[in-house]
Amino acid sequence: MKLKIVVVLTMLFMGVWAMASAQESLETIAAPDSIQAAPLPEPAKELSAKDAPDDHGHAIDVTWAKSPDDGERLKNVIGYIVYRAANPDGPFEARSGLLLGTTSYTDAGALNEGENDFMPDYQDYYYRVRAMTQDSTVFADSDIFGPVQSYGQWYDKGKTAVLLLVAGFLFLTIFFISKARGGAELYVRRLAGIEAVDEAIGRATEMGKPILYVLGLGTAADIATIASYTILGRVAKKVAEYQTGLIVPCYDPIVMTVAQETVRTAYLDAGRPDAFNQDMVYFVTNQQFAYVAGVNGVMLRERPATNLYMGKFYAESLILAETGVVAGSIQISGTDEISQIPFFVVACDYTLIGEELYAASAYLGKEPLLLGSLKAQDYAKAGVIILAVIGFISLMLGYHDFVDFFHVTG
Amino acid sequence: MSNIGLIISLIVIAIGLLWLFILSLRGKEVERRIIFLFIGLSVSVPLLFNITFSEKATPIVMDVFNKVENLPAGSKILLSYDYGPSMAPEVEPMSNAFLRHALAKGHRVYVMCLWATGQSLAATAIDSVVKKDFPDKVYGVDYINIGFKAGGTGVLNVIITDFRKMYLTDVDGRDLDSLPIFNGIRSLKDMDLLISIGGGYPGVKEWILFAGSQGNIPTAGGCAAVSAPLLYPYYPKQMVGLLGGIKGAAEYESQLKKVYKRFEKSPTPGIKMMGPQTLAHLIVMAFIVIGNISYFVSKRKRS
Amino acid sequence: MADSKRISKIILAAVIAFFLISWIIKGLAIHDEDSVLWFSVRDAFLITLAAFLTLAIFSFLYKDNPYYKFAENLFVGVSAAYWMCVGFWSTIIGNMLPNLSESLSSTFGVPYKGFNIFYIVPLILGILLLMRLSSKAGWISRWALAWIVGTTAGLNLVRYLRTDFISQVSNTFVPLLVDWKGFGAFYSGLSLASTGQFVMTLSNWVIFIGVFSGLIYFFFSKEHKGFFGVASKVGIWVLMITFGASFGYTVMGRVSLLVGRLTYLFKDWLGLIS
Amino acid sequence: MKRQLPLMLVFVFGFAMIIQYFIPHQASEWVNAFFMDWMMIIGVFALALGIWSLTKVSWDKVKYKKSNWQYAIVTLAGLFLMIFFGFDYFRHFSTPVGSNNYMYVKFYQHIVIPIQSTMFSLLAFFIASAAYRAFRARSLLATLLLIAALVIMLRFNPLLGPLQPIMEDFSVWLLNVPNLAAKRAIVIGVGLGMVATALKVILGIERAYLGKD
Repeated sequence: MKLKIVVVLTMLFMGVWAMASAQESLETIAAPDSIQAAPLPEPAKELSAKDAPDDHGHAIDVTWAKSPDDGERLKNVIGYIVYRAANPDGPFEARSGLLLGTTSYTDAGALNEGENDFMPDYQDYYYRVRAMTQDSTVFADSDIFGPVQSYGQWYDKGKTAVLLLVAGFLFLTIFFISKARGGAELYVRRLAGIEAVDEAIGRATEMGKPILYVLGLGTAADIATIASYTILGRVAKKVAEYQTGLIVPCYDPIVMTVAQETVRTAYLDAGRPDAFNQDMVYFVTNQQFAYVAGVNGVMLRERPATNLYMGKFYAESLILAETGVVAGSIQISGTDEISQIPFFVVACDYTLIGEELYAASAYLGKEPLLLGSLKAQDYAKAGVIILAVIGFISLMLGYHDFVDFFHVTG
Repeated sequence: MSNIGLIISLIVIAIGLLWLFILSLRGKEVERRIIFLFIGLSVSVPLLFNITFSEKATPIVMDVFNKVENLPAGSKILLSYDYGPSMAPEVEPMSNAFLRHALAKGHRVYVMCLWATGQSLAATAIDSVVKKDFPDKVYGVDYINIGFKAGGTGVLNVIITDFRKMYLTDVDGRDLDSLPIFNGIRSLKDMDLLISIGGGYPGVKEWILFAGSQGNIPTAGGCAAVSAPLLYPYYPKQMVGLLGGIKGAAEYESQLKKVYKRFEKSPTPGIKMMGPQTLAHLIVMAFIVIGNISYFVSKRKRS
Repeated sequence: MADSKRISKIILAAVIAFFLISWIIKGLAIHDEDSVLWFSVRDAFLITLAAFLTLAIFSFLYKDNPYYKFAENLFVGVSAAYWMCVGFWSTIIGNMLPNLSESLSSTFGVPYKGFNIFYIVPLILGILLLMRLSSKAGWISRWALAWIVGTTAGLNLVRYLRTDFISQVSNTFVPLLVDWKGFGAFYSGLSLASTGQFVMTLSNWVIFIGVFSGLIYFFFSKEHKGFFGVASKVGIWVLMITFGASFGYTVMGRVSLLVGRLTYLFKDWLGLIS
Repeated sequence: MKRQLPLMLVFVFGFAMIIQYFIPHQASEWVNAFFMDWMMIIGVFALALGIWSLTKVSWDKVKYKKSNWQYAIVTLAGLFLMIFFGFDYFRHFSTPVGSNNYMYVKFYQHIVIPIQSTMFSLLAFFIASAAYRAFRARSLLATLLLIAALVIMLRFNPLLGPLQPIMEDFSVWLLNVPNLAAKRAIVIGVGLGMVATALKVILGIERAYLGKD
């Protein structure tokens, strides 16, 4: 009996003491040594949950308002844990770790049945948030929210900016192409690197030496490689007309297949299908530096008059270009790989920088259809500049919605 | 003996450059193979003869050093190995230097990793540094390796309130509570300094944002040269200091050598790597100058 | 002619002798009482082989020569086969087979995942691609190519827009006056610290003008005259400064690579440094 | 059939992939995952074509005794030895998927890796020779290139003394600010070029790669 009284009294005393010390300052509470039983905090309020928007389903966004004791009053709430159950009566299981400094959480589960933590769509869930204190046995549960279901969406609203851009650009391209089809004259400024291509083919013909065309390390999935095919097509056609040799060593086997088809077409167009030989376009290996070693060998032994590097290049760019200098070839390069442009600029005679690579095919073809798309690109760039100015002004005026619109999620 | 070799090779390089310089004054071009030869020499001579340049620590490195130095002995320092083998040559010298400095100063060192690949690297580093230079330090008392836990920033979110929610044992499966070094350690907030080594994701930036700033704990970092520019904006407000690339490592190592005589003989891979770097940079710059001279001389000759 | 042939033969003999001796010395150096003789011989051979190949590639810096040609051709052959094997084991056996055939899966010891009809498609497309080898039915392979080109074009069109394009555009929206509190505060707080107001504001202006003039430089349908001429000139200046800076910055990384290689030669092979 | 069907396939699949991007639904992710898988598998079939091409070109060299034909034998030997080791599986049914053949691994470690890293390290030499040749104050543009490179390289120079920290700060600024602006301009341009090229391919305006007959 006596013992019980002592215990109760001690606990009471400790409770009062803890409350008093809790109100002193945050530091005392946060101190790791404070293991006294803290008073019960108020639970989190205004709990709500809804399907996570713009996703593949299997996730629910949970939000709540801070407990009054979080940062104010008792100042003993340090974080929250989100609990979920399939029934309002439970059992509830913890879905998050201890969440600090936030009042929202996305409860996401696995997508497929049979996986760990599978969270089926179109099923009722009930949520509860537990406000935690320094002492893990002292906490307060919020009211239960539910039922709520998760499901996947068919349109991602966060990507509207991309959709608008694609649609706008598609419209611009089609508009200028149809204008060009109608016979409108479209001006295009000269690009030294592209004019040099014609000269270089002529030079190779005079010297009776072949032309080396390197498609780079891009795979068939790189658009730079697609742009390079079209340039290869134009070059191959001229080569076929002039009856010069062409060597195309390839890094990616799919790229090789497409390049073979491209060169064959070009020879057909030039009216010289007999001169086409499948082995002009051949596979070396798909290991970066082994490929470089092979191409270096070709440069020094076949001594091509002109080397064209068009497509995606990585660290090997400088090895190729410097070996080409040693071999005494004229070199024209083009890549959209920003880190490699400096090396090409330094070591090659002409370099197509970034977008110029994509413009090159239109230039070489001089087809109105292709020139139309260049015009569309210019208008889009003008649009970007205008957007940047609007963005700057709206930031000055403190209007952030405009800028936020361009922060694409997902 | 090696000194004579070193002096001879440096004289050869210097005379060679001088000769090329004189040739360039006559408008002559240097053959590319001669350039290659000089580059080869500029890298192999420092490697063979162990040339080192005295590195003076820049403020951003000095701040890290002073922080470690000025903490009272017995402070708790957490070292996170957030890198893999490909980044290791650049950042491993840093983690070794930190480890040496902290243990020499008598701090307690807690090692962990946010990268799975860091775990074995950390284990070998501890073996090679601690066992050799600090045979008297006791595992579990002076230092500990708690290893890797998956989750990246999620791990940080948890251990900032409670280590034991993530880590129950050390890397070898020993109960944390049985190891004296973890007595009274509840969370990251009990640490006196956090150091993350590695510039990838998760790395220094995440430590700053999710641990250092969150819990108001001093945070320092070491990273590869490529990622250093991205981290400068956090200095000095949110980051104590930063070791950027092999140069940062070399600066720290030389400062360490200056203050602690006992490390005079310790390996300094950072400083060692800087020898070839500095010499090669000088050679490249010298050739740029020579190229310009011969260009202008021959241009004047023509006109 | 005959002379140069004799000289190259002598060189060949010298090279072979040199590396044989190196092999023997290396073998003696790494062999001790506890190790099996055959293992020491083998390991010494592999280290010497790697050193020979390293030097053969370096010899290319002098000029093209038979040793480089040998290393180059060996490298091409071995690496092509290497990736072929990796692709076969990891993709065909590891990925396709478990979705098609139970008996074949068990033959190769991979867990069978159940028949999935969708894995017939790549098999068919792959076979269509192989039709290229036939001169008559080669055109059929274009169907597979068309699928690849179409899919990748569509895939990359939007993904590139999102990851690079839009994020770069939105990051260009920077305040041109950082923490602006009037001219008085600006002058009194003027400092060259990298996080100071002056440097931040200046940096944002440089970024804005740099992006703007860079974009003007890439205009194709406007002649570079007048305003466009000036802007595109500024654009190419900024581009050139950037290229120079990137070039200078890369020297460090490249020297590190050479240090790594020479360390192999001096340390692992010759044992000159510890 | 030879030309119309491929063009249609490009159009249909191109647009399908664009639309797929905007659908977050699980079904759309599922399609994407399958397509990526297929691409990998087709890639291996293509690799067989590549090996065929390499073998044929090398074999022709040997057969017609073209210049340097002896080295083509080295290529073929390396190729087939490595393939033999790589498919050695059939004699050792106990190994797990992938090739763990001892010789296969050793060939990779002692032939491929050393040559690869040596080729990579050649860059240290080439970067010097390129700098010597190209960094000359020929024109305003070349001078800008030269000065920027020198400023960045100088940050390493212990001879600079007290100037070194300033040089370092300046080079960091150069890398962070003008560098960022120029890269941004390039990336934006490249983005538009890519979209234009991809659209041209999808719409069938650009069709050089599809052959003609």
